[in-house]
Amino acid sequence: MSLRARAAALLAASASAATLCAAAPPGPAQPILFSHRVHAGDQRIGCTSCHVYAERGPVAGVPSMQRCQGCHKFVREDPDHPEITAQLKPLLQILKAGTAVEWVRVHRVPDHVYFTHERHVLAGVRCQECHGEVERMEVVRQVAPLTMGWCLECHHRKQRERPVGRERLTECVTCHK
Amino acid sequence: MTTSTGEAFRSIEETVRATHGRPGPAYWIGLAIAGSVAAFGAWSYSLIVRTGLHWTGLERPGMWGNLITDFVFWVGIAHSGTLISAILFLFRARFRTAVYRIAEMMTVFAVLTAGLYPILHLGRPWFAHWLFPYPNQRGLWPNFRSPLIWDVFAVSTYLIVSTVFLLVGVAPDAAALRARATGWRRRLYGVLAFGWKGTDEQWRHYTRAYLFFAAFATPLVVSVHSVVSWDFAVSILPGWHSTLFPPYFVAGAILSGVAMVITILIPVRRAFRLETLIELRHIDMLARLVILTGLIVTYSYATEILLALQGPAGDPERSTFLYRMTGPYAFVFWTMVACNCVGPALLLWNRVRRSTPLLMGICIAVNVGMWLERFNIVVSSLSHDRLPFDWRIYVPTWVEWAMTVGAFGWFFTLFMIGMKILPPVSIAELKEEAAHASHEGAAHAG
Amino acid sequence: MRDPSERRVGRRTFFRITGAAGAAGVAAGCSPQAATERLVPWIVPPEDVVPGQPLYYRTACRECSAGCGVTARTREGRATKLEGNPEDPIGRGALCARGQAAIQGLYHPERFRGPLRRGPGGALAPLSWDEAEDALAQSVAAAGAKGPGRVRLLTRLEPGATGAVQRAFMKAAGARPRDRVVLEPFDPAPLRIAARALLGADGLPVFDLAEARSIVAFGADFLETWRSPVEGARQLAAGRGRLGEDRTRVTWVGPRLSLTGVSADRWVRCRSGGEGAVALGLLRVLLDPARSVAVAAEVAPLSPRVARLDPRDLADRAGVPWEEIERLALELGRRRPSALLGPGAQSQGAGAVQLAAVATILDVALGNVGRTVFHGRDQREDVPSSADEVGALLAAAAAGEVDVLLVHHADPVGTLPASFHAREALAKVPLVVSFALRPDPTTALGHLVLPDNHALESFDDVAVRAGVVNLVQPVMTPLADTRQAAQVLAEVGTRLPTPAAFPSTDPFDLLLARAADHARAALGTAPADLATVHRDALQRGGHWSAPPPSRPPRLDAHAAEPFLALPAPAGGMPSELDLVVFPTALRGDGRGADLPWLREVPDTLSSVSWSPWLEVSPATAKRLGVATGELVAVSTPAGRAEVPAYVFPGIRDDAVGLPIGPEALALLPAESAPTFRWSGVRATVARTGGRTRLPVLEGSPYQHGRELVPVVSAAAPSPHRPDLSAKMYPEPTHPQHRWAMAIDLDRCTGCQACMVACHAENNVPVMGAQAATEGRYMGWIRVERYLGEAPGADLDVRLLPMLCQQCTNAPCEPVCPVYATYHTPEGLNAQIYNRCVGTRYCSNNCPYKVRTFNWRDAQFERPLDMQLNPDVTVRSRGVMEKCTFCIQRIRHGENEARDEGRPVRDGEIVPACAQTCPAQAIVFGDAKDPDSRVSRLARDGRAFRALEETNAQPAITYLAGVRQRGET
Amino acid sequence: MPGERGVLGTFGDPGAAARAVRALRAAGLRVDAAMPAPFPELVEALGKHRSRLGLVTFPGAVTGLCLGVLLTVGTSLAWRLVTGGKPIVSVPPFVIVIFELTVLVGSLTNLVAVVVGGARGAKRQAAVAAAEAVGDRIAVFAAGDPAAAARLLREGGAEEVRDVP
Repeated sequence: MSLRARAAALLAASASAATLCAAAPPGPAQPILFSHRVHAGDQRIGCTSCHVYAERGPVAGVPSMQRCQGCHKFVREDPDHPEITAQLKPLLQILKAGTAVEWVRVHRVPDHVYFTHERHVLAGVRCQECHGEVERMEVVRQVAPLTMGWCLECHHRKQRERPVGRERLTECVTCHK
Repeated sequence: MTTSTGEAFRSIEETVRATHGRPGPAYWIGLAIAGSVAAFGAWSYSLIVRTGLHWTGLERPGMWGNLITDFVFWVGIAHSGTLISAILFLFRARFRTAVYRIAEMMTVFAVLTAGLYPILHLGRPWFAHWLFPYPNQRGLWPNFRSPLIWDVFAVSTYLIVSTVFLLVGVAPDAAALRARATGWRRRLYGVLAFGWKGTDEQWRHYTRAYLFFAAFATPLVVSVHSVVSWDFAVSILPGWHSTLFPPYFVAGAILSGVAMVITILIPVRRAFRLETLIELRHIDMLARLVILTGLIVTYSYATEILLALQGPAGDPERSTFLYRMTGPYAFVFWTMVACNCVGPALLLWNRVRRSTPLLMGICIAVNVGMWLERFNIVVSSLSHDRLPFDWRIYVPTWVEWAMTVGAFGWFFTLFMIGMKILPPVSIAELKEEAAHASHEGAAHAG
Repeated sequence: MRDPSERRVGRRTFFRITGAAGAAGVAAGCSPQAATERLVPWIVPPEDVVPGQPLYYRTACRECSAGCGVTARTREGRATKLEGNPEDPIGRGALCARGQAAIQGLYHPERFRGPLRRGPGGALAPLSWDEAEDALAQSVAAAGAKGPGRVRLLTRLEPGATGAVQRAFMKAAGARPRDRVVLEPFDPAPLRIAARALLGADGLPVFDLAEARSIVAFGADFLETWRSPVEGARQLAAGRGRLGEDRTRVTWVGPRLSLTGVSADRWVRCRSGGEGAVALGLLRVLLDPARSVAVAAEVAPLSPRVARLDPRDLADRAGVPWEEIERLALELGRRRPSALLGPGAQSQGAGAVQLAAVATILDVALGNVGRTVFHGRDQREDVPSSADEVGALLAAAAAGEVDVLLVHHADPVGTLPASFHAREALAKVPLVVSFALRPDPTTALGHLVLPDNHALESFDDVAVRAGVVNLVQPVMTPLADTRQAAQVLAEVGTRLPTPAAFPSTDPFDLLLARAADHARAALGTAPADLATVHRDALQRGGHWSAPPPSRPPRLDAHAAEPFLALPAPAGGMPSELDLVVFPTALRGDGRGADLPWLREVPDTLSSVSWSPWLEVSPATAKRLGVATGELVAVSTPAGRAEVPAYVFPGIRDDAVGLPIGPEALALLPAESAPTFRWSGVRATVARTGGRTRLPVLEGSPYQHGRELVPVVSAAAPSPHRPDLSAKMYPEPTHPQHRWAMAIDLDRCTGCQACMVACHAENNVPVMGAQAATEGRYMGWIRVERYLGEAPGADLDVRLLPMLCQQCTNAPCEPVCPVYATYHTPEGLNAQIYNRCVGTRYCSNNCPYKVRTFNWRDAQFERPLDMQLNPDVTVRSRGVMEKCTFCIQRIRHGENEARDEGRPVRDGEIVPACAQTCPAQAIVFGDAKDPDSRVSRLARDGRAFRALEETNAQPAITYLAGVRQRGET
Repeated sequence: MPGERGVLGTFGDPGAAARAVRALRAAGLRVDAAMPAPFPELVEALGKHRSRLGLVTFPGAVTGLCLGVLLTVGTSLAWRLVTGGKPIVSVPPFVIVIFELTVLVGSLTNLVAVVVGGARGAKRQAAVAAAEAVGDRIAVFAAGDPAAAARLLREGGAEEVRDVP
């Protein structure tokens, strides 16, 4: 058996260790009820139409209150479903007050990791590959461990698929500057 | 006659058991001193942990100083133990029997001391485990090309193997002591005896296994200090980059180790009433080892310097050695020469060798000299490297001195405790010798 | 860069929100500060900002009067880095060390947070801007009523909108024009006087050194502080680029070898104050009929007068052998055009005006005027006042004739010789108003502190010279409740009894109002659409046009006569030494010398940081019995100071050198001369017996026969290089790029701009004076300076900028046990801080010793931490760090190229050091591309590599300096 | 063999014990002994074959060697990081690590082997093991014809002879 294969075996071992290290916790409670299932799932609103910077910069960006306002100027109530109208109230109050919703952070990489959405989105990585089936989640939770081994597993694979021109994928300085 | 053999056995056991008797005030005072010195060292290290290595006198270009010197020194000390016990065992050197147990104890405790220092000198010691290979979520392993990783493997292997070697040797003795021990000692010896009954089959496996251990340990001893020497030799720093280092370091290690054994044996045999078992002729044989290794070390010094001085005027290598001999560290260099070259040579005179105080003095001097040798190698080369603009003199701070002294405190604490638990000589082998002796007596009588 | 008029509103509102959002760490992820766990969205997103993407604004540097253009990089609304404006005709994209450090003035922890008034208790207490402006208006009105001269203004040179506002305000306050005094202590006033007297020309001459084949600098450090150093360095580099006979030859004339002198081909070691005699000697030789050197006809009438000068006397006054002067003169006669520069601070003594005059005559005689020296091109907006005028102001203040003194970015107490007694004078003024950004000795005496906006928060314009107006615009909203001084004056001015007529009190409109003139000057005609023109100008950075043709002025021979007298012999006791006070590239004239980077970065020549030092020649040191670091007492009639000695062979035995600073100011006299006197002072020097740990970076300043920094000459055109053909392993391959650098030592002037730029770009911490004495300087690039082969050998200064060499066979890599450093496929020697455990073996094994270790946690005192570059990790204690070739910039360039689907262009990616190098000595590029500049330079005959014999295969190629000693 | 009937004699002197052992074996009795130290003459008299510990220890060492190769070469290839222009699989440095691992694993198997072997020995020679001859006495156990054994032991100079169990 080739050294390469043995190496792959070792890698698999460490990768499995990685998955063990990271059990996905349930999503944190957010200040107001916001359902990705409704927005991204039922309404089929594209991710980048709210997370506008995902294709342009390192951070995907939290939608501005102006953007919420954009739709909820009209979507204010649901006569048939009073409970939905009730759910909308807190948001409408905040929008009226002109303040901002203080969302609780879900995904986080350490400060010594330089992660940029831009490169991943432009490379054609689907949001779900890292964030999970967000459009099915009422409350967003972290599904991927976001550990180095987890990142590398994909980077190594992509590099093995087409090594030429992808040297940077497994360079330390790509993520640690 | 038969009884005489039995008595001989009994007297041996008695002498050994006596060393484990209730400790006197002297012992407690000694232990207290050693312990507090170690504690002070630990406290001064806590300063570094709290706010960083700025407590040291280190600065570019000299990134290593006292702490690495301590590491190399204690690894060196650790050498004699396994040397005396394994190599001399393979060479069937009789005088080994009386002294090797203490030497082995010294080895284990010295490695325990040495192993600390590379970790203590790290910028981020809390990540020291990254130097060990274990499957991790990062998918990143150590760099096996680094001499420091070789150190990790060499030193930890050495620690494990010499500990095993020590305990295996202790097993039959533990069984013997257990017979008349009580309380915790009985339980402890029960464990250390590994269910030893002394049946012939056990002995057959045991003797065989002991041979293998010796066979493993011997190349290991040589490899460990060679590896330590490679920490320096594989670098490209003038004064470090030298093919001579491995043999030179091994010889130096044995020199310092044996000197340390003597330094310890002389007071110990007196304090623990072991004169009957550890005789002066044993120590004399060790002193001869000091002469031998001292000569090798002297030869190495000479070769190194003479080769370096062959270089052209602007040669950094040459410059470094001139700096060692004439620069601000000259006193270190010349003290080292006095202690490691002249000292052992004096032992060529029987009168010097036989006089306990002189021998003791020279051995202590050799230990000082060997510490200075490592300091000289580590520091003077660094502070005088290739770009003169960066030259800088390193002076250890009190924190570093405290940690250096603390190492001795730590070592002697362990050693004094060990002396009260483990048999300081190999009972079984002494019995064998005793039987042998009485036989010869019988043969003459008959 | 976007439309400024709309951005004004846009940006202000937007920053108010970002303030919250930024703090909440929306843009974290790579931010060095720990982000909170809450994400606060923008209410209204700024349309021109993408978090994590830089946004650039053009503005101008106000650290000195050169007025270089600046491109400011901002992230999430805070400026993080200043770089030169490549379109700006002055700096051409380069900035000096002080320009790079300007951003620390913006984030200086001690900056005033708002207006302050000194209460009865003597403590400064905050008050509102309205109160402050009312208070000021009332007292100015009251004082103005008493008649002229009761209200005075002491300002730095303000050749722009601010200056105009000041003048209008003073007029409204009933003050005379001369009540506005411009304090520029290091302005080469003698040159103005000479130009006016001899040529009838106003202002300072403007030089084009690139054209000159010879340059003689009489104590004028044109590569450090004199006039426009960035421009000077670039022009010299251009002139040096010409090979053979046309290559510019530089001669430094002075008692002390300055950094500029280091770049010179020849040093005429004249005694302090002897520069004038040297200049006269040159004239004497050139006008000597026997020599038959062709000189301009207009100087012919002077020859009989000059012929009367006795060479022996001249040589005696100069303190150099006559032959040396002769040789230099003949060279000047042969190598034309040339440029004679001076005086500079180091030669600005009693004879400074004569020196300036003779230099001017020489320029005329050699036909330099109109070719390398241009008169009438200086800016006409504002003129520095003479020392007399400053003295007069202080005298009036001391006499109690001044009721209100407005101090605008001038620090008379801190930057004038103590013997001017500015402190006492200001103490007599009932109301001292200071517009300073942060406390200085003058604000300590201020009654009303109205903190100005930093230049990076202001709208203004700087007329640099005819045809060059650089525009200053805010790159971020003010950090604190500060207000631009021009606005304050305008607002106060409109509240005066006879209100000043201002188009508006908003700085932007004030600027817009001037835009018409600028545009007309630039375009020649009145612009049709002013708003557009002005916006374009703001985006570009200024209004630039070719200088108006000015016919060369004629020399007035009669006026020249009085300047041709033999200088007086040196006075004073023989036991006394000449005190040479000199500015440095880092300290400048002392203003802004308190910025952390400028104090942390070691001086190139002495390698001293954080401390003043007294340059003492080895012989003098021996005579006084002092060594480097020992305290020496220097006393002059004016005062006494204790300074640590620094033994330096680059100074005459009869002189000592002292960098400008409080110690120097304490020693300087204030004689009533038209110009400030910085040199020509005699001092007695004695050892005190005390000693300090002087923070010196250098170990040994000698090469010890190691040929570390070779030089080439016509005789030996290439340095010796070892044969490295033998290979043990196949070289690592670099599939795409192999980033490399070339450093031309013939261009490098040791100005230290690269060092400061690196601090700014890479979050290199400032560790402070204590760490400096321990040799724990954290800089990623340093300039190693060697004085010669060995102690006692002849002085031969060579500079070697030393940074990580990014070796192919990097010795640091294999010794790291945890892969914290390794070789990337692009040829970089990567350092992964978060992997480093701190064994420090890499540094031990690095032959170049370019790795620095974090001995303790670095402190970035608020708000200095706002300057940190979010793309670069802030390193914690216990880890090793080093130059990365600005990996973040490389990646940025690579990604941009990839997004545009094209290969990376040569010169597109530029590390901070190369970007700011005024002499463009540093070239960065891809060694895999045989046509890239860096590859071509690597093939140059002067190419060599540092410590090449170690076979580390560095990525940095040095080009040996060219020596023309002896050749003429 | 546990529960085996036989006679146990104790000696103070190895030489005497050795002679007795020879006599017993000459009489065709199976003999075990226990002693405080491996007296050569006695071991020789027992004339039992040499321990085959090596059969365990050697494979152990080889395992260590393979482990070393796998660890060094495998991990280097798993993520190819170039350091100092050296090849990914740089043999000389790896040899050092491999050697250390060989010694380590070898010694540990050796330890296990001797402990296990010893325990099994004590079990198989339960009769003589019971005598705890670890101090100053040598125990000799002879299985089979008790009467003859006891006689031979007494003649051999046994200080004490008793039947077991």
